Amino acid sequence: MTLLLAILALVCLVPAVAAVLVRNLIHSALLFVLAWLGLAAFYLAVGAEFIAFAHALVYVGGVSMVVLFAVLLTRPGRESALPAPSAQRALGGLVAVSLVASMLGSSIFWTRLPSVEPTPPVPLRRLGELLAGPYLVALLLVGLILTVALIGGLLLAAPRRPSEGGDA
Amino acid sequence: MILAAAAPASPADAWLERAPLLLRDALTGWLPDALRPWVAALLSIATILGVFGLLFAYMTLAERKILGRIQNRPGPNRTGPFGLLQPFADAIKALTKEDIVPRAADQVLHFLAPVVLVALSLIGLAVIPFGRNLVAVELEASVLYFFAAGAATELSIFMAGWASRNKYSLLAAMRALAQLISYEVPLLLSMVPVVVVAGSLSTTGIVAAQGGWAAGVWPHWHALTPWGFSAFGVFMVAALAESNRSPFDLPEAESELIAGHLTEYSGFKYALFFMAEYLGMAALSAMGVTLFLGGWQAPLAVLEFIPSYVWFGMKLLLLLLGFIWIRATFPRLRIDQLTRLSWKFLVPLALVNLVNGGLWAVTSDWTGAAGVARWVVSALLVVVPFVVLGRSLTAGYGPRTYRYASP
Amino acid sequence: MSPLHLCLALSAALFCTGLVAVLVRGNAILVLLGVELMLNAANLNFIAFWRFGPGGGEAGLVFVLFSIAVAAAEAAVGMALVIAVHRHLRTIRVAAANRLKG
Amino acid sequence: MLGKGLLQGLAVTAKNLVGSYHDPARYVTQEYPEVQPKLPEAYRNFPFLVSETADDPMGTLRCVACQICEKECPPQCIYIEKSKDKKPDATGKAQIYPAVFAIDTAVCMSCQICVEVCPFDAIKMDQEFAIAATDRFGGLLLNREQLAKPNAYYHQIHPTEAAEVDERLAAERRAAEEKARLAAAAKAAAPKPAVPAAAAAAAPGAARPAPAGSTAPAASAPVDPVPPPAPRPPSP
Repeated sequence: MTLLLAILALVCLVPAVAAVLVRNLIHSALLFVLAWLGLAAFYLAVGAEFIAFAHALVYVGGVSMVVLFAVLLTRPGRESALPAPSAQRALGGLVAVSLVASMLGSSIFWTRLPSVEPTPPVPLRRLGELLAGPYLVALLLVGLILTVALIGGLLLAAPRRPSEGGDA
Repeated sequence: MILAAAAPASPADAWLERAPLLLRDALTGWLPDALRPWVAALLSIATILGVFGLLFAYMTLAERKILGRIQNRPGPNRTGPFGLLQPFADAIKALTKEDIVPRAADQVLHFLAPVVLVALSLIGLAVIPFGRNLVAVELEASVLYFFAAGAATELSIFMAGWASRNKYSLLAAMRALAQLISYEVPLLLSMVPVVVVAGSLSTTGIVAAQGGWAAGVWPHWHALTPWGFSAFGVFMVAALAESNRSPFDLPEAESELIAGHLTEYSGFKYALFFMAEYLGMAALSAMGVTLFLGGWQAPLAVLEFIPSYVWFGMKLLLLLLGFIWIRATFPRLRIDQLTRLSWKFLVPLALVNLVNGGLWAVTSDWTGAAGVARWVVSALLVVVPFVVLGRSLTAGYGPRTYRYASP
Repeated sequence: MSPLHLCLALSAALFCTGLVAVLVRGNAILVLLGVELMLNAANLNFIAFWRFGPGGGEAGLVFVLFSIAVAAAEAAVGMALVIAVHRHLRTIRVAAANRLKG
Repeated sequence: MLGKGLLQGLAVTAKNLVGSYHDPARYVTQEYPEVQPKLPEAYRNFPFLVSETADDPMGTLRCVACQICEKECPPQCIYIEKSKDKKPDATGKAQIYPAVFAIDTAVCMSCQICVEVCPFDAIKMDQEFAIAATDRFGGLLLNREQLAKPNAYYHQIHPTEAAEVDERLAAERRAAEEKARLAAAAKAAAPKPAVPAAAAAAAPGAARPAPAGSTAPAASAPVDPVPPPAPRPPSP
């Protein structure tokens, strides 16, 4: 179990790190997709089946498409090879990140976590009952947020004069 | 896989019905217990690969034959009797052709794109119940798995288009993305009412929910209810678009983009793309059969003696024939027509249908006059939005008048 | 190393990777992707504590679903913003977008 | 309503699919190498040389190597070498014949000008279109032997035109015969009785109508090459 999880963690982490390091924006986006797929596999291995598929569907099927579209629409030819970040900025960023990393790492490894038996996977029906029962208001709110986001995204990305630009 | 434990007289116990399982047990029976599930899994993978590989080979032939007949030609008839060896001749030709990679191309992505595409087209087939107890992987959320696997296919088309470093390929890549974003939505929305009514996200559960007949002749298939018929229509149109088939084959529009994302591909990689197109088509059709046409259920109670996998295959072939028929008939859409059809017609229709399916699920215990009212309301909820949305979609598109050419 | 530790370590690593993308790379799209990665790391924590934690973590699963939905909305709006900024400034470098006035 | 036109379109293709299996009007494709196309009579392709008989094509070529076609040919694809000697033609009259007659079909543009200008009806347009060759230069350069085809073949491919040609040749022959007889009569009236050999030889043949389609009578229906008043080209 732990070995499988470790392998999947590597499958997830290596593309993520590579995605942040490569210069080509398209490569970066595709590596992010790979990292998301790895994460979905990790969820699957952990036993969160429904969440794994939902994650893959939303990220690989939806977010990645939007990202790639945005990359293409913002002139990949000129922008894909970005100039290296300034040394000062990189240094500042790295210091901040290493600070966060050390905090997180120390808190994880020095905390004595209770070792209990893994919780059995939640049946799908139970998840549905939770969503439609105690969390119904939250579900409706999320639906509202998604609708607002859809309309807002359309308005933001639409041409200045929608009457002339046609549907965006 | 669960072996059927039904009454002895039930068709599930017929010898032919259980033949695949018996064959599997015979092949794996002598193995130690630890190895048996692995070998069985490998066997089912090999079976799926073999059957769908052969299906792909003969789909290409059938497509060429039928297109030929529709265009008053005989189609391929030189290689073997009735051209039956044509797929193998094509395969040999594709394998022996030179593999050309443009110098400026992104070598890794250019190679990965067809491989990833074929792999993604295949993994969706794992959750399709091809017959009673014939499903490779039993998952609780297998429908979601199928669409998650299918969502990534356009990604490899994008990879192919972008990695070729060719402007036509890049345009194809953008078109593929626009098409995917547009048609993924109605595809998923059309499948939601099925999940609501069947009360299950697993393919086997959905097929089981469609078992049985009203009066022995009217099967409880989802496509035979008003909301299901509408959802089936939306699903198949979106499936056409998702599998890049005509009339939605904009990413490879040969009259505008040479071959779109396929422009810089040759030889075996091209063959892989070709294979992925047919596999994707077969997978989506298989999903359509599972969700709407009762999966492996027989259409009439008296026909149950025919094995379930035969029924599944017949329904699958029927849908694939429909794909070919549509390809032979309709001209390609423009990109703006494509997106308008999705956002202004299919998505609202699917949304109304969602309500319709919900009502159907809530009113499932209505019988008698109330049952008739249920059917009428459901039918009205399909017909009225169809007419209204169709009006608005085609408003201003009367029959074309030719100013100078008409007499 | 227990599975819970592994999950938490992976989550922390993903969070830091996302942070690097946000802080070091100046590209707006990469910044957004980094934020997505950080959200994913948070989701992973929820799942890890549901599965390997002391129980009663079903709420975490539901929360992950909401988080995924909100992340999708965030990506859509973010990319729309990036496109709008690019249309306006002809660049997607975050540093270039330093004025509120158009 | 939306979808009506789509269904109509589907019905059209379905009808064609089913109809192609039983309705010959819907299934019009011919499978070419096995089923040769029925070419329209007026179809023309590259030129060929008309000979009177099939057994001795070289001996009965109508061509007298006058080289008009060679000069008129716009792309200059015809090459002719006159013979040094004279050989008797089908009628037995001694004529110059083409020692070399070659047409480069790679250059020929099928304009039919050679046919128009030929005073002897010796060159006509063929219908043979499958002349592809693996050899780029020699294969498409047709020589005398390849070009010569009997009159019967001409009748076969262009029946109407060939009948006209035969009729015209027969009429010319009759006119020449008449002229010769008048000349003979005049000469007979004159003190010197001398009958031209050619006119005497042509007399029995011209009495019969020109047969069409059979090679053997065609051989015995000799052509009297009394030339119309076309100028003989000066030898180069």
